[in-house]
Amino acid sequence: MIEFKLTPAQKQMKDLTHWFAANEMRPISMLSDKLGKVPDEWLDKVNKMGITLAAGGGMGGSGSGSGSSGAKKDDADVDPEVKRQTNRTTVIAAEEVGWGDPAIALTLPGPGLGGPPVQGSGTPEQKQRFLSIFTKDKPRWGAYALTEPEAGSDVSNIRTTAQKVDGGYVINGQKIFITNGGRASWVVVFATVDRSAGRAGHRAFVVEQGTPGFRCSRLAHKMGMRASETAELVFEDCFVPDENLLGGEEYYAKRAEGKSGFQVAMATFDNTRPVVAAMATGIAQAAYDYTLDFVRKEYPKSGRLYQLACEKLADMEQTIQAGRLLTWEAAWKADIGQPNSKEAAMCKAYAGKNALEVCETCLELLGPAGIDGHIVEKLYRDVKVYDIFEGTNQVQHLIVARRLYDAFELRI
Amino acid sequence: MIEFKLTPAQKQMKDLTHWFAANEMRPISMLSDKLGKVPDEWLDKVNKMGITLAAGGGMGGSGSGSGSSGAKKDDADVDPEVKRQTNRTTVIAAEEVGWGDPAIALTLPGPGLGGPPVQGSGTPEQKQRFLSIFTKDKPRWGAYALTEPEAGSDVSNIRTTAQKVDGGYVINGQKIFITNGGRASWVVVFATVDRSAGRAGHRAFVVEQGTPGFRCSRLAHKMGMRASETAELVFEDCFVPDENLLGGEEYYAKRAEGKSGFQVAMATFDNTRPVVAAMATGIAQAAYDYTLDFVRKEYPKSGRLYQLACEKLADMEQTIQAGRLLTWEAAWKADIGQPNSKEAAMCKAYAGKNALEVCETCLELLGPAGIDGHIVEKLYRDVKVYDIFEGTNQVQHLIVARRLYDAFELRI
Amino acid sequence: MISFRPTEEEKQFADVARDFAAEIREAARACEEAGRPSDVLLKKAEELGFTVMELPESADGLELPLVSQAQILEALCFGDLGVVQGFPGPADADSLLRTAAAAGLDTLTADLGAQPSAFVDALQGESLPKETLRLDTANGGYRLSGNSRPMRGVKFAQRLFVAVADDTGQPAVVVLDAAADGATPWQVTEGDVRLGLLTAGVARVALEDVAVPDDAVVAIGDSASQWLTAARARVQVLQAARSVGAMQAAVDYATMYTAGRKAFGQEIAKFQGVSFTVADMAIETTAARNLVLYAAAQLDANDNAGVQSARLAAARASRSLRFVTSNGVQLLGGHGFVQDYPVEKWMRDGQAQAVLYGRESERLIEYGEALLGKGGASA
Amino acid sequence: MISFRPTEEEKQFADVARDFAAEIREAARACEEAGRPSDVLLKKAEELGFTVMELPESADGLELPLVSQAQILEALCFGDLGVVQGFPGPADADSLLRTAAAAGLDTLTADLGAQPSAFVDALQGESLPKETLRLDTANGGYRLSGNSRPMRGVKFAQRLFVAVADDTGQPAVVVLDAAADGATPWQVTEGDVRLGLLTAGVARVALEDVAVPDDAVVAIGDSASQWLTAARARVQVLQAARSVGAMQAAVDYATMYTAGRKAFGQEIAKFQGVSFTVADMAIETTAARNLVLYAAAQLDANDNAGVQSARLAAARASRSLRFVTSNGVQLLGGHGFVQDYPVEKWMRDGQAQAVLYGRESERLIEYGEALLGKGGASA
Repeated sequence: MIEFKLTPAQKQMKDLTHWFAANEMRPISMLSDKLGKVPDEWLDKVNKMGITLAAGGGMGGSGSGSGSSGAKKDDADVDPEVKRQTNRTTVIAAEEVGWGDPAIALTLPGPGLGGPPVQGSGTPEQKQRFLSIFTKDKPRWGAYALTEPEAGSDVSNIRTTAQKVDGGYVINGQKIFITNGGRASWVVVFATVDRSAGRAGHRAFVVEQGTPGFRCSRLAHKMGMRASETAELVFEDCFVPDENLLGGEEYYAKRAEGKSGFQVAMATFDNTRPVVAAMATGIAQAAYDYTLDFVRKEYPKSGRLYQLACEKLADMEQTIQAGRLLTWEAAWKADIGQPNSKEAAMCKAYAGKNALEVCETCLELLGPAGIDGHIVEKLYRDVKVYDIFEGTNQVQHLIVARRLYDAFELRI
Repeated sequence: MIEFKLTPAQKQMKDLTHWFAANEMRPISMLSDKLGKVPDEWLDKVNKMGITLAAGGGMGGSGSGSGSSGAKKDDADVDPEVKRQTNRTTVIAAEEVGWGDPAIALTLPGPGLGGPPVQGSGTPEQKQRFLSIFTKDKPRWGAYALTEPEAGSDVSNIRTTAQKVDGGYVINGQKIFITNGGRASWVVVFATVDRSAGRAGHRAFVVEQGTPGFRCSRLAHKMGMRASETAELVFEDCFVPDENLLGGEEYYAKRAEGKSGFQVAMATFDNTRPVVAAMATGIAQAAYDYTLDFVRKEYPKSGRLYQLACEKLADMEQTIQAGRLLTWEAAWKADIGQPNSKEAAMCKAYAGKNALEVCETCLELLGPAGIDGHIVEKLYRDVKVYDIFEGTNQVQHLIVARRLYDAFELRI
Repeated sequence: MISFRPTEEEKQFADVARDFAAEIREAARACEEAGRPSDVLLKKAEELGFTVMELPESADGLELPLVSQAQILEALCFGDLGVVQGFPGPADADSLLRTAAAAGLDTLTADLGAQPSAFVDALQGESLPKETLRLDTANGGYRLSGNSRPMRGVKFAQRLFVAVADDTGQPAVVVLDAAADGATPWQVTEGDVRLGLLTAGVARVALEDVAVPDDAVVAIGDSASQWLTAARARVQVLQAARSVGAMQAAVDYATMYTAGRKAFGQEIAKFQGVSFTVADMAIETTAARNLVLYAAAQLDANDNAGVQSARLAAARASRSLRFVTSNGVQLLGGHGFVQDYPVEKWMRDGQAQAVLYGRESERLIEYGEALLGKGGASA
Repeated sequence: MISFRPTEEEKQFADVARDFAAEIREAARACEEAGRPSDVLLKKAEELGFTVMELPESADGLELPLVSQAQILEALCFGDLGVVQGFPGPADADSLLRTAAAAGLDTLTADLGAQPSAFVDALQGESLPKETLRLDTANGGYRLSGNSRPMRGVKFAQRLFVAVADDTGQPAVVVLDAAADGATPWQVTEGDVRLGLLTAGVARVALEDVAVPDDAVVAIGDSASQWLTAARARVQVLQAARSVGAMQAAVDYATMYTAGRKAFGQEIAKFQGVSFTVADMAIETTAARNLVLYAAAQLDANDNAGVQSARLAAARASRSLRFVTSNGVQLLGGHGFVQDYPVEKWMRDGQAQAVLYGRESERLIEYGEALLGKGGASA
């Protein structure tokens, strides 16, 4: 039955996350943006509270940080729609942390985007070794390194090489735009063992901090998301042992005709796009809430400005709600085990673009005062990247169009 | 010096055309839409008045209907900007007839779109033979037949064939969307003598009404522009004598490395796109003027509706004015002899799309009443095709982008 | 639970609707020329129950939830929006009947069934001076006079539900019936409608100082106001659902056309200028559909927020419908503009729908006024 | 005659501006970090006369026509909008000085030159409650108090032109000067500005019951109102021209970048999703430029319609600037978001410009009110 009520567990997760966002994240939001980092003592504190970043942006409580794509097989006799709510729960939580502060959200300790590939493709030994480090003694991070200077959204064109040598691989190459790439305990790195083999040549490795030949060459200065660390990573004759090849050699041998490293990367995107969309929706909602409050307090109760506000607020509310529902639909499809790449691309394309427009409209409603010390301008600077990373708006459009033309057996 | 004042001659042309539009076209506008044709007696009357359709949509007085592209070489010692105002004058007049009624405008007697190719590429004998028929005794038309059922905006892909035979050519093929194609005394028909030769194989012929094998197979029913005749033409083993090959055999031989028939067609577009844009602007202005008048008479002078109208009217005025200025710029460039394909595509893309939006906004301001017997709904139905014919919006974007990347020597 | 899965019953009903929609589309041009849906279609619509989905059981209706109706109406209008808008029965007035009991008007529906009716709402949004409907209290009786704006179903109606203000400014709902011989106390002005929805019975009502018996004024004051608010929200959702059906038709048609059509040596779908537009149309359609379903679910659950959500759904559907159907024409190029293809009709119908039911800015401002409290003329 | 051809003089001046713009762009990041343009740039701007183009000759200005200034400012801001907004001299107040003589205030400019000033206009559009500037008449003298919204140039100003209402609601223009030692009777609140235009001296003014000598109230009532209207129209045109320069920078940069960058085996310019966006950016930029030039030409010709055209140009430039600079970032993908490339700064500056000078809806409504006559608060 078509309905839009959260389950009690989702409601609780939403409330808890919202509480955390409002009471723990917001107080350091503008400060962290100014510092260009989240204060260490804060990270230590939340880590001790057991707060970690679930896969792709959702916030997990202690023990729930194992990632959305790692849910167990459903019991045969329970409707998967009811049984498996992970993706829906994740986007609900992701929206709330986006609402709190998207830059701080991406800095929450945990495996981050590196979690899903380890969880989904790692051997039992690898899962144990890499995922068990996220403990309360000190904050730790995982990272995910796919993008290269010359590639961008064209993730099929990986140039980082992994040359097979005795006992492991030697990696050479460069990665950019790596969230938490400097501070991460390990990084999932995509490289090719054979460029001529195309996607079949792609492999994913877990490279640990301190591995000789692996270093963070610089941190990027950005328009927004300034509290989030965005690293450039360099691999120079970096030896990685066989046991750090994600899934092990057998994984790729077995899957010679199946999932390539590229598909591991793509599967991550199908799961994370709704999460990114949810965070964008959260950002838009944050800007809207702030502006609504401002209008209520500062605007006259009739006249020109009042009416302008009426129309613009309603339009924003509708825009935000549409993005949220598209995101829920994509997450719902994932939960019931249906292909959702069209829906995932739709919600990302829609929410990424429109969240920016919502922030712009909020700035217009705040007027010149909005330039000075209001969180909305920060959200505006933050949100633009949500229309870019994990596939630009253009890439999302291409995916949506491809799925539409599939029905006519036309490959565009 | 940058300025936007009409010359006295332009002002006079504008006023005269506007007078004609308001007092001769408007009274039969809704009627003609309903009839699906312009009344014959009206056409006879205006033809006797000496009113003809100048190339591509401008209205010419008696004797000025010879087309915008046929202006004489400028005197060497006079600034071409001052000397040659034809294109600017044409778009000014075209806007006014578009304002009056775009469907009636396209039905004004005269050579229509067929004029420029005859004027520009015809031999002196051809010009005399085909252009001298537009006299006051009875209304006559020329037409321009390029589009084919399988081609659309892809005008390079002409399938109509012209096979050389003794003394002439035999034409086979079909043309669609031919304005005045049924009533025209002659039609400029584009065909290929050699499909494998691509654009170099294209030729333009003047096919006269009554030529055996040439007939109008049907008239299209359309969303708007209903008073304008849109014909499908069929050529079945239609013999056309050599002397009807536009420019003659020598023209193509001489230009083997120069202008092809395709380029003749394209040159027409560069000249007519600003005219189409100007008509679209005229349509938008007509909808706006009508709505402004309605608002002034019917709306309250304050409150919600009033403010809504204030904002929307201003937005429309700005949109229309922007389209007009883009069009003027394209026409100005043509007048001073500079390449203007970018500007021509810009104004067509902009005015075509935005004129529709203006009409939509006008309908919103008229409210439900607007559905019943107001010219705005007719203008809405008429204007959509202005974003389609003479190259869709998509084609215009491609042209603009190509010109932009020319600077980087990149062919897209 | 968040779910986008229809019930089995909804699926079955929608399947029937989809099959019927194919017939509807087939006949749409002919119906438009005739100015009303064909008798065959009308009969079948009635037989299949599509004309009484909103009516309460007390009026022999199916009393379906809005969520179900939204899906079924979308499936039907995938065939042709204009034809479906001309289906017989109480055009939009069905939502008044549906909400009558909740408004304390239990007796109203008893004698009704699916009689052709229209909902002449002179109170929604601000009226222009020429929209002059008013209810006068004179000599102890009511008199109704003035002209309405053009409304759907008026042409076919044997009964009118007129929402109108009385001379003290109080809202009232008046029910007027045709006489047994079919003569109506109101005049119908068909006017000159060419834009779209030509089969929807759009016309104006003119009333010349018509005496109204007291019991024909079925609600007045706050109760009328609440009743109208409840009914309008349902109308907005149901109309927006119809719009979504027309959008989906345009998306699918444009996708199919551009997948098959070639230019410059390849399917035009391969040009991003085309395929991105198709993607935008699909996104817009999905976004509008979700907002409709969301509002429908809220109203079905008697959640008061549904009234506000319905405004947003209506505003969005109006905008999306114009965007999607206009691009449907655009992607067919010149073929889009001629009546050999259906897309030009959908664009006209879509614009007519926006004119009659859209008024996007007005819905948004209503929403904002309810959100911010007090303010302009009507909240 | 309709012509888009610059005069020879304009071409030469614009060429100089374009050369200077290259230096400006080079230094823009460093200037932003420093929070003001470098002394080298400031000095050169002054030497080249770019800071006094709007000033009347009576104030040692160049008194250039708006059409000329628009071209030159566009060329300068092609370098960097933020830096140019931080150029010394009377920020926006230059237009007040330019129109002073026409407003009958001939003596005002005599002692001025290019002194750093700011135009604190508390009367444009509706004020929010916290924007509290007011002029009190008490005990036969004027007193000025309250807080302004953030305005350009306030941080560097040694003189303020304050447009403010007195306690009877009359508009007035008050001129306040710093003392010889540089102490100002007003406080400057820099606030926490991170968005953009960080070199433009944006700050608020706070005045605590400052006594104002009678002769400092240079205009009051209708004359003030007319003067302000004339000056604001010029400010709108000149600011919109600056915006066009920033747009052109973004268009050119994005075109260059996408022509060189490859993905999926070809230049990304070959994807219509990219090239159509570049085309839209170019069209938008050209459209905005033409509206600016049109308004400028009208105002230069003392055509009263210029006041209305300036509003349209300002509204459009604000919208276009955000569209174009945001797409500039978009087309660079992830690189657009990082400070290694200039486009992210242009987007921030563009949004800040829209915040300070845009308020698109407000300009449009002002236009509409002037068009329709009477209506809301201010026409």
